Amino acid sequence: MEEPLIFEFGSLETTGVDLDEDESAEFELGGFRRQAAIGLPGLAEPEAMRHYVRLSRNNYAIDSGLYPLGSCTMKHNPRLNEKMARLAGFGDIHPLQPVSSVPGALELIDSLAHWLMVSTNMSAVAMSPKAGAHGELCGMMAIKAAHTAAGRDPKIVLVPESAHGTNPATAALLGYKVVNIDAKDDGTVDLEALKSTIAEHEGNIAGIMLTNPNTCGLFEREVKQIADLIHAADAYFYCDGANFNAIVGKARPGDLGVDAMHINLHKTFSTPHGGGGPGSGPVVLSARLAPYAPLPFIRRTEDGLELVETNAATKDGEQPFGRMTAFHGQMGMYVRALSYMMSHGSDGLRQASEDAVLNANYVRVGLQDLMSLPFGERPCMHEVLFDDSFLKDTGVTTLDFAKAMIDEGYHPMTMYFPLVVHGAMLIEPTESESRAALDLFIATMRDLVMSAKRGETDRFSGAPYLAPRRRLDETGAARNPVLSWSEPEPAEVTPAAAE
Amino acid sequence: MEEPLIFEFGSLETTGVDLDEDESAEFELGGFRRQAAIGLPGLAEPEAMRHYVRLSRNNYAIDSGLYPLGSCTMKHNPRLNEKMARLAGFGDIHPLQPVSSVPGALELIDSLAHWLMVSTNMSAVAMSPKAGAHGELCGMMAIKAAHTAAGRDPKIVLVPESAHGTNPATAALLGYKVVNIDAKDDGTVDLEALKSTIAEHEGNIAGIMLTNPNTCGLFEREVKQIADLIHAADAYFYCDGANFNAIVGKARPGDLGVDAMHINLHKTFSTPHGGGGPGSGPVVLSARLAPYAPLPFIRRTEDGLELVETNAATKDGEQPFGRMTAFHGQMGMYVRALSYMMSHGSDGLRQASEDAVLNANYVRVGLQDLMSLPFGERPCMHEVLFDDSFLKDTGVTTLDFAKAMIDEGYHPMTMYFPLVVHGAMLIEPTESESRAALDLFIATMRDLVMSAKRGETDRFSGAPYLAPRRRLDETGAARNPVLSWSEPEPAEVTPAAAE
Amino acid sequence: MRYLPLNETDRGDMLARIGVNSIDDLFADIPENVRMKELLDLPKRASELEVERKLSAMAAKNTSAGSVPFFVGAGAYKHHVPATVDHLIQRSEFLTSYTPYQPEITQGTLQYLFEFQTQVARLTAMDVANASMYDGSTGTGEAVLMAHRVTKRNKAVLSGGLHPQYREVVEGLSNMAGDRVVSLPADPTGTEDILSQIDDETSCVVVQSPSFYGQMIDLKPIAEKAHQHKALLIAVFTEVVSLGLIEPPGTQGADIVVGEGQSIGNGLNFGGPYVGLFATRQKYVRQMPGRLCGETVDAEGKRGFVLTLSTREQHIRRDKATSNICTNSGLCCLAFTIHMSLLGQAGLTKLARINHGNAVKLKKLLAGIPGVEVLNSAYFNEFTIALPKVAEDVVEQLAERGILAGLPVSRLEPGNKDLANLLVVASTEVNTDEDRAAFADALKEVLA
Amino acid sequence: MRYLPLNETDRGDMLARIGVNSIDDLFADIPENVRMKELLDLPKRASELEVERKLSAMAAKNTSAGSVPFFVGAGAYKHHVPATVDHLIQRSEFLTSYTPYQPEITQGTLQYLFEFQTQVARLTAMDVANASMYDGSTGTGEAVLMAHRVTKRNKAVLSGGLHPQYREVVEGLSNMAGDRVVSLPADPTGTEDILSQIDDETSCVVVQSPSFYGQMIDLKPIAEKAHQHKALLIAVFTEVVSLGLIEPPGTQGADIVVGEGQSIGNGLNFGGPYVGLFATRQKYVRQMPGRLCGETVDAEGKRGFVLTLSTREQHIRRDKATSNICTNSGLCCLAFTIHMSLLGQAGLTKLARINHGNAVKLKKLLAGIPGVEVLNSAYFNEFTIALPKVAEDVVEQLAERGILAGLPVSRLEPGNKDLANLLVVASTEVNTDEDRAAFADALKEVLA
Repeated sequence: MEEPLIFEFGSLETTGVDLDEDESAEFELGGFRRQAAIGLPGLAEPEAMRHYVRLSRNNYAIDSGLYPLGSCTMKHNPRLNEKMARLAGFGDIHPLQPVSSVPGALELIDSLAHWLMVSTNMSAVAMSPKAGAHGELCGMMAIKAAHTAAGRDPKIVLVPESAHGTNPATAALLGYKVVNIDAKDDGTVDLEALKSTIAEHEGNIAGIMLTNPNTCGLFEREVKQIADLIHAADAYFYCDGANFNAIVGKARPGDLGVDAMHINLHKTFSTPHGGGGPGSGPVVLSARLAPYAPLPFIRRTEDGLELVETNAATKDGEQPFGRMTAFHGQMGMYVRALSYMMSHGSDGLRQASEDAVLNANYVRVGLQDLMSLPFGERPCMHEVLFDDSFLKDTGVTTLDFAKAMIDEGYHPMTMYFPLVVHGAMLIEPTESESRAALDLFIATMRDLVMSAKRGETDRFSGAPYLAPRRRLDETGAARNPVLSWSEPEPAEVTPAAAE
Repeated sequence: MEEPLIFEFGSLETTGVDLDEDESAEFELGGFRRQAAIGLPGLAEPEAMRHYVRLSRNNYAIDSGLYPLGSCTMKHNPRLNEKMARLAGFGDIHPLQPVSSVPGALELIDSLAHWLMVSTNMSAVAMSPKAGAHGELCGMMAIKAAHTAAGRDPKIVLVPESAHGTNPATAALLGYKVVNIDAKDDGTVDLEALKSTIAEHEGNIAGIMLTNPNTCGLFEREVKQIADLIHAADAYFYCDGANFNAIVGKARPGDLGVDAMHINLHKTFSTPHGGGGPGSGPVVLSARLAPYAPLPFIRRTEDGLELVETNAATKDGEQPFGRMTAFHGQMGMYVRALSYMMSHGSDGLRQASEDAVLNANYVRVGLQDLMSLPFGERPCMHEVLFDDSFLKDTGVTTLDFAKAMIDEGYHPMTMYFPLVVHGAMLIEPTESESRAALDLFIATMRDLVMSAKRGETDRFSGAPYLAPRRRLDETGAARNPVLSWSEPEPAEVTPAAAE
Repeated sequence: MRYLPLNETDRGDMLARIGVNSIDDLFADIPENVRMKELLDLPKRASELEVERKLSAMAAKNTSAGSVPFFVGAGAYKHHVPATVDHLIQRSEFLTSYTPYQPEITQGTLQYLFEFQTQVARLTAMDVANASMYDGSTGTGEAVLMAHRVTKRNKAVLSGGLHPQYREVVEGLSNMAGDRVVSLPADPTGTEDILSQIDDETSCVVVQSPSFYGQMIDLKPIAEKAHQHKALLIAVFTEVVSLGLIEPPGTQGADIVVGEGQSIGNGLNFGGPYVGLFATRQKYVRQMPGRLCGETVDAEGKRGFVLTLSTREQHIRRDKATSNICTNSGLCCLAFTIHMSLLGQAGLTKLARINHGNAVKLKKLLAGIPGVEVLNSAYFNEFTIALPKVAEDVVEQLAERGILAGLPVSRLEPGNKDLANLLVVASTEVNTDEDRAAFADALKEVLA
Repeated sequence: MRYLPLNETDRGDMLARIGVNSIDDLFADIPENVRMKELLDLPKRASELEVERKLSAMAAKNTSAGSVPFFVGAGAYKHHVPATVDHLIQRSEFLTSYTPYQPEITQGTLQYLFEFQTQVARLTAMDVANASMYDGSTGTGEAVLMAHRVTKRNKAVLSGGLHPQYREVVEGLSNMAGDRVVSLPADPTGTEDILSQIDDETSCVVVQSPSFYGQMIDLKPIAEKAHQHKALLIAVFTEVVSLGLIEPPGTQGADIVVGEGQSIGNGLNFGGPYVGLFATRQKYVRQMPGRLCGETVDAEGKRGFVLTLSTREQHIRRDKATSNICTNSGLCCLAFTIHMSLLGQAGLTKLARINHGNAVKLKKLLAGIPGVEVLNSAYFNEFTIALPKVAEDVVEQLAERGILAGLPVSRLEPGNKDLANLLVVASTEVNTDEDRAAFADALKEVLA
């Protein structure tokens, strides 16, 4: 059965919410009362329940299967965290109710900040960014503020080609020019190229934005040298923390020369992705950048925790560059992340990173003889990158291959990213998968590869066959965008039918 | 992907529950410590989550589609009720903690009892029965106790053939002989036949068990006369309340001469069926039976509510026949039912019954020209009964027809019940369905009937084709029952393979 | 009304389509003199906000177990249930599904029932388990009726260590059905002479271990004596967690094992809904009450599950059925199965050890209070203490101090002076050292 | 550890299969001198019971909005959300799914996003809406950047009625990006002269209505003046429920409408996660930030939905993208969409009337207290009162009396004497007559 849109079966008269209205109430709207109807249908509660339950059944989810999206970190979302976030003392408090009435909220934020700072060995953390990209923006704003405070105005940010799109987008948003830095054949930054780029733009480099482990699933071995070169150029090292989950408890960004790094709580610390958010992207900062952390922040004093919300409340050495968002950031996500971190503890967090890396390498060795590793058979971190050379002459593209996975019951891996290899396929199993689940996944992937090599192109080019939808016309969607529902035109009546 | 059993992929070493153990604890088990392993595998939390989510997706549910099971009343289950039942003050209180610490619990039970008594116009209610059949047992035990108290020992209970199987089973459990009473051609009790049966067994009749509205979906028009005849024979009128949902706010059993009636809170008052329970079956009692209500009960006094748990605490006129269960009955279901009743209110409850009857009749008129009504085109109550004469000579059975509904996205109706018509199909849409949903259902049913009449037998005999499973071998299952999992025998090794 | 999709236009159109003038025409079979013209004398519809307010206010009057040091057991136990369990049982497909009579579209329910049956059989060390009873007490009643069917006798002997309310359930049913029951006097210490009660008319002996009072009972000699007389041993438990640590009834010779499963996966809920566990030997399977799920294959040869042996059941067999049970505890089974799958034997064993260890600690603490005597030598997670005062009064005074300290035996066994000072005290994994200390301190104070 | 399925045997076998000796061999790329040999200086793993205890204790230190008479608004509002909403957003298939980049297996997410976009467009009376921003404040920042792109100018004029923290977000971004911002002084009564600030360099005027102070603002003349100068009007709201009752920005001439959607479907959560609503005219759609879901067909011609116009987005366009936004507020959109689907226009209109009616009642009550002056003539569900004392002190004293009474303007605008005595007070459907009376009585007491 196809599920219609609410506009196609809801009724303008119906409501699924009973409300007690005092009909004698008066109006003081000053002539601004809405005149026209809104055009929003209502559903009775049973209708709404069925509609959204049915819709949900067209979705793939971690809870229903392995979700090997590289760089996205689709791991188990413990329901304890959901329960904790719904405690009235967290879920039902207002961001602007008297600070004296929310000491537990400050304590929670401060506790999470402590866990984040200790696990990264950094000096401060800006909690408020609402997602990873927002964290990048925050970190780069702190860097810009530091330069400004030093009377400098450099114009260039270095970004490797393998970076997430958010990196150049963020730099551009702040008016920076993005200059590419090259990679070596092994997929990591070319130190010599970096040196010459820095030399070329001497005095004009604001910083570097580097993902580590990088998006090829490799740890940048020369990260410390990179940091030293950047620092020597009076620039800052922004680390994209999207892949921090590979190294928690194994290495601390603060020991690697990082000046700012956002942490995707919805990746590393498992707050649910929710079909595209909400996320949360606190930014840890080095001692050099700490003074510029944005409002609001919590100050630890001898008398306890103080919430600093305005410039008027800052003290010496606190020079917030501004504010990223109204209120205090993603409290609901903080609770979930802290619950996750407390549950794991220092030993569990380290074990989780180890298991994530172990699982990725297990997938790598299970597939490397049939698929192609662009950078050779070296160990990877939490994700393994293949390119499409193994599909050469098969007539099957990366996209086809990915869509065929759907028919086998799997969500595809990340495709065509990073851009540095041809037809990239980036697989991140995460630590949440059992060995049996990985064995089944590897066997299925091997079967698909063999099938492609045998020339069974139909299995791929038409895939998926078994999903709620076959392949969708994305070009048509973009050419003539239909972005909201409108009443269909009455069907044309042919003269014969009208008679 | 097929989902294995936990025994096939879980591990004896794994646990998905972390526990803090004080290893220094001592043992005082007196030599009763378990020696052998239990043989229960554990799952890590992500494994358990995925396993049970996947299993759930093989189920049909009200939340995913129309569920027209006659006599079962599959209606919308409001989630408000789930939320209320989980309030710590209801969900996390112990049945034997001091009564002084649970005044709200007594208040809740008493409030629900009040709603039940007022809506039935009965004198008392035994709250503790755990489900409908348990309520029947309770009601019949009260009747037996009343007879015993009167020094009588009648041996016969009258039951119409259209009754639920629980009725004769309950009577038999208490040592009664079940005597059938005949129905008229219109599907209701034959008053003349009843008179002669009573006369035949004069002085030996304990009571009658009658469902009203009956299982043919018809209201017993002569219910009052039946009650009078039964009472005149020194017997009691037990009403099976499974279909009370048709008449809430429209008629009160107390006005119809009923002496005892269980109320399925999981039918009429919408506590979730949960794949087969838990239910709850409070029994309302007439003034004549009220003294025999079992322990425990709540007594209203001037000082408030008193919980009576033992015979020692009874007062004059209270002669409980015993106890149906440990503790106080299905508190969790009481909360849900009361939440449902308060939400509807007196007006909403009446409207719900009206809508249930309206929806059933709408289905009736939508199908009666193509399907066959055994008792003519008279209005039905909340459910409409068809027989299989419309399938005559099509080669399609009631079972085939029902299974073909599955392929159309519907749960089948109740089949082969009641026993009084051939190839019965009992359809109960409930008030939760919108008109659009009924129209679609009717259109689908009409299409199926036409298909059967056109002789498209494959569509039926092989159905379902699109369900998680094709038809299952029930005969084989019963002949050689496999009721628990055991380690498969090691596959036999052929000599060739062994080499 | 938010739950009713029909609006007035729909209703009017539908009545017209049906061909009647008003809704009351559809209710014409209800005699006019009893057909209600007015609304019931009850409040009118209420918003969700309003209902939530009223019920929350009622709930707030109760002291929840999690909010205080809590030591009440006696048939229901405060355990910690993982959040995953409640999340999963609320899946629409589980919560709002019916009894799995259409197996093709209810394999979800059927497969977990098969897992449940296997778990229960292994825990009890029996051959087969059914798909649940309402709870432990009604399950015990059904077990006695089953024993009567198997032995074709009708005399049951009940141990004095059986939960008094379980005893009342069995007695009530037996009285009504004309069967005989011999109930032994209360036996806090497990020293009754039950063997002498077993004779050739006995259909079954019903023994609880750990007993209502917490005492571990040796079932083997009782099984032996029962079997000599061709009677059955029905072994009862109220705390299923105990099976993680103690010798299961199955290896001690029990013929039917029945008990309460609430501790695993299910909350206290003031006594219900709970889940009755019921297991027996293979040879008695056709005399079992309740639903059974069995393995089979579908038309394509794929493994699947169905309800089976339903010729025992009321909807087929009517007055010849083994029981009148229909709806059972489906969703509570699911909660049990999920929680048990999470625990596994590794987790269950550890949980049981913690429960026992906490009880031992508590016992030592309480035994050190002047005037307090612990009656049990071998126990699992609860035991009985004799106080120098009436237990019911002590419990009230402790409740005033914010401690829910256990069950005074007299609440269930009133009028017996020997029992008036006895308190049954339970301890589970939720109790902390602070909880125990608070209990002991307060008890000292009250007894001083 | 309960979340990790691998056991030690698995780990050993897998390392062997990989061909390394130890797990650290896989981390060999991390330079030895920074590779951690020891555990982080943080507590070790904790059981679910333990985590629950600790976090519950923290939560219990906060005063929840639902536990007291509650009148705080100013950008976040305490509304009643039906239980169905929270149930549905917790469906595994919604909660644990990724951004719908693979449309064949994420039609669930995509269809609700399409419903959401349509709802937002209709509420605001605009042509198109995106699939959400983080919240109203960051959405406002994005709206200003978008206006700069559309007009190819870089000067924004901000009304003094804009939420001060929204203003700070815009200012911060503009400062950093080298754009210009003219922020007008605080304007509690809606009487500022914003028209004179609009010139040919202006890219946009940003006006909030109802304003931060609760005042309804007439957008039409502002739109007119802006359009004369080829500038855009960005209309902001923080209380989406107001759109059920007041004239939408779209019919008043707004070019971009941006606001906070928290009130519908989402809890207070101490400020996040929330959901930013963002709508504009068709002609500007390719300059919009954020995700867009569009209708299309699949290979069999069936209707389906996809993310579209992604050439605006960072993952395709990189440094040329319209925004760096990636993850947005998916699940909060879902909560919004479900709650709004339940309400429908009939329910939303009624909800809005109740909110307004409650505010009117509260205003009358407070206006009757000596020394209290209400500053707003036309308002929706909040307004500003001038007190005879410093508002921050009064709020603290009311909090001690168990009433959370509103926001002292000085908390967000410190150091401005004119604002020190102002209190922004909100009233929604959750407030009862008793709540209002308690507030008024306590305020009288404090002011006496």
